[in-house]
Amino acid sequence: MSDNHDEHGFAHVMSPQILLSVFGALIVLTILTVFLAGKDLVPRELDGHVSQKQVEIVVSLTIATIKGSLVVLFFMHMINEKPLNILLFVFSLFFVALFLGFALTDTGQYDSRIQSYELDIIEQSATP
Amino acid sequence: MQDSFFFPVPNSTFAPTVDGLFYLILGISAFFFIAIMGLMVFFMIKYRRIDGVEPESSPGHNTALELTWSIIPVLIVIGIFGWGFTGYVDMRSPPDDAYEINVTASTWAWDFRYSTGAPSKELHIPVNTPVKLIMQSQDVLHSLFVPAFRVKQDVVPGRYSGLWFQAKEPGSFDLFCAEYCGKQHSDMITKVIVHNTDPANTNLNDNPNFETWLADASDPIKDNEPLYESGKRITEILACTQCHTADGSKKVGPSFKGTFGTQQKLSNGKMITVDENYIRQSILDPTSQIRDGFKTPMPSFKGRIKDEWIDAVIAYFKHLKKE
Amino acid sequence: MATTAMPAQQESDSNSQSNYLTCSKGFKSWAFTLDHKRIGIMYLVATMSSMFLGGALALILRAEHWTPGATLPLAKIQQALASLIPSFTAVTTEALTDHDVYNQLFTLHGAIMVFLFIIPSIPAALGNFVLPIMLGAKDVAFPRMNLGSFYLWIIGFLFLITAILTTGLDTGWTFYTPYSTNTTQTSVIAATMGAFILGFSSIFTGLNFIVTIHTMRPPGMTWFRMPLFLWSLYATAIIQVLATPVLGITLLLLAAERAFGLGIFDPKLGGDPVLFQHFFWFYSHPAVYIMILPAMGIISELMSTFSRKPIFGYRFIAFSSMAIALLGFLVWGHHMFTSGQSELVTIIFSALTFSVSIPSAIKVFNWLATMYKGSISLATPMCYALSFMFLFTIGGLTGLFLGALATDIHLHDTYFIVAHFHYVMMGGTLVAFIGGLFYWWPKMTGYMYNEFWGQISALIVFVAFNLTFFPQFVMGSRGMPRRYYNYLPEFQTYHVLSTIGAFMLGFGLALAAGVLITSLFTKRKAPANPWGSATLEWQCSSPPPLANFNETPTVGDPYDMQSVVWDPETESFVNRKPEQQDE
Amino acid sequence: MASAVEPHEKQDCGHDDWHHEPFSAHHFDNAEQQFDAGKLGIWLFLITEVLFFSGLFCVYAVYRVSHPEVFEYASQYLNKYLGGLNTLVLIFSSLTMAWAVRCAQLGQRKGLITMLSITLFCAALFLGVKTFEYTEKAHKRLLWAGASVDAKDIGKAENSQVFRLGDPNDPKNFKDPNKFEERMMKSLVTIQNYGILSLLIPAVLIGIGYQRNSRPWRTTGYAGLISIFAILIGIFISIELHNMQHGGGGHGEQASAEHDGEHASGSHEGSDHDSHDEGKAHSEGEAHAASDTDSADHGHADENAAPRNANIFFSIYYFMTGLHGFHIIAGMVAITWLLVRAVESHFRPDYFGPVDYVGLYWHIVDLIWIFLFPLLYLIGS
Repeated sequence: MSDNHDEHGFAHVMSPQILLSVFGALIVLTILTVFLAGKDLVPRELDGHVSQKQVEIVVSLTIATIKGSLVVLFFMHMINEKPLNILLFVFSLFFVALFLGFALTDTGQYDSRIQSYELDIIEQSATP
Repeated sequence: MQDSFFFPVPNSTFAPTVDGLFYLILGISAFFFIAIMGLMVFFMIKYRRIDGVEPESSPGHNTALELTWSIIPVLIVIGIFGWGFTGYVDMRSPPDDAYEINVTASTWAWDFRYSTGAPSKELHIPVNTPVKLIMQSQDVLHSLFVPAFRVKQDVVPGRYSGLWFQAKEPGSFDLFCAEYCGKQHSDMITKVIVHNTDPANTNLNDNPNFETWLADASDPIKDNEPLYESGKRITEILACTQCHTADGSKKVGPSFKGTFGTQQKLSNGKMITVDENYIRQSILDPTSQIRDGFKTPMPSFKGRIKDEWIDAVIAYFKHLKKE
Repeated sequence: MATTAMPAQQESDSNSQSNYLTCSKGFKSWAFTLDHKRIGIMYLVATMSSMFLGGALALILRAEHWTPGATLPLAKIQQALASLIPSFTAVTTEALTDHDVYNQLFTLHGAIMVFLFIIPSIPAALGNFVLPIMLGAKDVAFPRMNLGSFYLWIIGFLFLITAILTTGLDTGWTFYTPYSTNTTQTSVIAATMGAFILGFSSIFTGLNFIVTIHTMRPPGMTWFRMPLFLWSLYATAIIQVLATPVLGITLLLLAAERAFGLGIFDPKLGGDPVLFQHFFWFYSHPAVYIMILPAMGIISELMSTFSRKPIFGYRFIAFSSMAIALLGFLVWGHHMFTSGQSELVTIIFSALTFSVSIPSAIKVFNWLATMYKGSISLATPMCYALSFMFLFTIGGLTGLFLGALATDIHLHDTYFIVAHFHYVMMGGTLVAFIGGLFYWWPKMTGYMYNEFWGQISALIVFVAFNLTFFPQFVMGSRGMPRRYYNYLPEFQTYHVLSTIGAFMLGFGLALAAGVLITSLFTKRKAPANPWGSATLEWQCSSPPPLANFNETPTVGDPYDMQSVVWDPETESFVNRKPEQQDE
Repeated sequence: MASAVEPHEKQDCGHDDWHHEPFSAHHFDNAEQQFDAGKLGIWLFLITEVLFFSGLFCVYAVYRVSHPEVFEYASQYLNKYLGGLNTLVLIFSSLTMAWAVRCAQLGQRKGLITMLSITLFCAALFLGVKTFEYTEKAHKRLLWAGASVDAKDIGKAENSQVFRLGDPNDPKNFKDPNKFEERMMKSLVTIQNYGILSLLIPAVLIGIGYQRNSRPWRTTGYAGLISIFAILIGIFISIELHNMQHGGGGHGEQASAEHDGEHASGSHEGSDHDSHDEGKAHSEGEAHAASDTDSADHGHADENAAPRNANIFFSIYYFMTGLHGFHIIAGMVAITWLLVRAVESHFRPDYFGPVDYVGLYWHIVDLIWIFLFPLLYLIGS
């Protein structure tokens, strides 16, 4: 990282070692997540409490988040970025969370009404 | 019960809450509005620009004052929210013993169906009884709105929407579609008829009691009368009379009178004879044979009307021809 | 800094006649200009034309409501108009009924006013012209993107016009599914693509403003020396950048839904129409603040300048702009209280909705306090600003009725809503826009308009506006639903009053436009600083030179009215004791 | 959709596309101010991209929560190995893009050109694999909800009427389930043939470049050559991978379904094995009308039948990956533009903004794929 600053002060050069190790980590994580997909990951003591699907979602998305963070931090140079740009990016994720959060809360609440309607439709069509 | 400047006749248990909250907010708003505008006009006059006179200096900010006029509105709106919240929770919590009516909205008509199987184009409900509507839409979004009851709920395709209310007085009130649903959105209006529950009042012409009406609507074909009388009753129950007259005059649709057996031109130019088959098809699939000069399509009654009812209606047509 | 020479410098500038309007000539010099001032003027012409188009549609709508049933032969008028454009008559094969034409009229009135006029009007037209000069910069950060966003506006405009001229649009400006995707026969795809492109135009304007304010401030222009108009434009730009992409994806999904049957919003294919409303309002509620925040910024400038007083509570106003921008994202569900949204979310959104009222109230109180002990001039811009105070206060207070759940259930989708948002959007944004236009007109064109007729236009607009929309509150709460072609006879009195008001309003706005346009022909020269404002744009000549400032401007307190005094010799305000300000 | 490219392009070239001296535009005080402004601008643009895609992630989340059975059922039709391959390709392109930025910062012209070319190659390779995936799904009738496909029929080839690109066979062959592999390959060969033909376009560009002695034309031509070549390689690799998994064809994707007991022989294999009753086959119109009424009761009865509204998954799949693919294409245009400028030696250690900005854009496209991959391919497989 000796060449971190050139004479103009606004270029942050990433060293090849960092780029290659981030790349390596990304490859390993990708292979890991493909390998883990479909495997029964539920620990024995939690058997019956959580479903395999739930564990799978958590594991896959955790790996994806780690991979995403690596890309953002190193490939996108966020580690050397101005605080304002970092703030803006994080801030936008907050709005995404807001959007998803409210939409999910709402659809989760009224989903039972849709399900019951669909069941009725199915019954009606089953008994013509 | 009287209507007021801002409201139509209040006729549900919700109306006092809604109107009360409305007038409370109106009072608060009026107070602030008059205060702000009064000060504004006062400043406009008192501090009007006079040439050569520079303004007096006054502080550029006053944190205590600014905090005060931030916090007082906060407290007020918390109060308003609280009242609105409790009123809303009432509106969305129907009692378990509510009388249930199924509602189907389609472009551009309301269909009400009772547990006895009685269909209706107008909403008939008993007075002083909690009524719960279970609503579904056949096509697009609609919204059932009864101003006198202060209630409104969108009817969303693909699910059930619920709405309940309890009317206080018998009478007839407007029911609107409040969610834009296409061409004739503004014609998707009908009536709520609030019936009394007094068993003594069975006079059909003068708002009969609810049981009488329901019995009538469930089985309009009476054995002891000519079939055309039943047919006439059916046209009233199904609100055909909103668009069709029985005296030969033209409304949205052609009149019942003076058509049966005649030759008529269709909008596609063909000539047909108005016979049993044509009437039947016009009821079940109205858009297939629209008569020339009538643009507005009639909603289909397929699946909503029994065969013997159609027979009765045809008998009514024939009867009108004889008259 | 060479401020001693400033007044003299300006004098010589305005004499030498080299300003941004005269420095180059010809169509190309405008079509390919990168100058933010010229782009602002082009936006101004474009958005004002859209406003008069939308306004004309509104007048037809109001005239139709003169009687309960059919008043005007709308379908015949439509056919007559369509036959004027021969190439398009072939497309409109099916004869439309009066109902159809009415539905198209209110849809197009809404779509044109929202997407083509209100959203770009203040930021893209006035903001583009004023922002860099107020900031003391030579231009916005990305001038090419600025021009690009103008041309995106034009393309979006053409899409919408294509939709109008082919089969029209009758979904309401909200494009609610499943009507827009499955039922209507009109050109939804062209219209949504138009709105999509206009959205990108808006994003780029916002992006440009944020970058400009962050990186182009000259030395001395600290955040808290920025005029409040810039704060409000900054807050607006944040909303534009954060909310508009969601509109973009919503419209893309809608278009795909209609074109291919994606099924996301279609209950027949397993979709959910209420989800569409969430998507739509996630943008369209913050968009309300895209419309009103810049207007509030203009009012802050006008109140201070025409009271010759520093704005009261500068920081409270600046922070309240930011607060409104952020809180605006938390309240979209209040458009959906009766829509089939769940009770829990409805209650949360109602509570959050009230939070937005606080910063708005703070602003009104601060503006009032600014007038206190001022020296209030009733010049035309101030007349509009005072009408804004009146109309916006009504608009804001009636919002309380709609935020409260129990009353909203009754008032939702009635004329009460129509009146409420017209009080905010038109009484607020449009009136402030006209006020701002009268305020910056001398700077833009270099000419003064007729003050008397300007004031008369403000008076007519004010009276006519209340006559138009106040009756709508009453008929709304009495149960008149919106978007109704026919109505029950009991509402006729209110409709007639409203229609009379609307035509007066049309006349008032035409008068205001006439006053401004006449000034271009009477050619009464405007001084550099006719109003005595202390913000930077008044330090350059009227109209400004191409590079905005021939000398680096003095950056001081934007609301220090004592720093400028009336100079009878030049008939302009000039900086007082300039040598002492050079700290 | 065309408008999406344009704004993006404006973002990238709006302020830097100077044909003369690539230093500060007149209204900036210095190069650093210009760089900072561009950097803030591109970050804001990335934010709009994030929010743009957030709408799709929201759609995904909503339907995932309300219809988990649809996602568990339908995601088995996606080939996670092809998806994984594409993920690796994009990650590698991200590495080369980051390296390209490094080269630009250090003023290494040759390194920059090499890295940009590799990035372009990877981008096109990604599109090639996607081409194969789309073709395969279209042949299996794995289409979006409104595509007139009965939910019961997804994954079954016998009714396939789509993607008959260049297939000379008699239409009645479509009724023969055993011809599925063959027909899909024919479509792909057709695409490949057209791909090879389309090499003429860059060849013409290169020709013009040499004739006029214009490096920008030549560079653009070579970039096109790389892209088309990479797309063809992508399709080729996918076919090989597909054949490897299927042991020479004729069998369903056992690899993707083998660890799931319930779906051990998923109904998509039915296309190959099941003696499917021809009488059950729905005509297009009937199928569409029936899809919302009578499919779910079969769902309860038959383990292998699709759950109600299973096509919603493919609606989401096509829209998400399609829009992402569109961003890839936009990125390829931007990289080509960078290549032209890099060949012209526009970039120096004190002027490398455009490379940095396009790089950031490219990484966000990668980032979005990093999330799309597990969401669509892995969860519930």
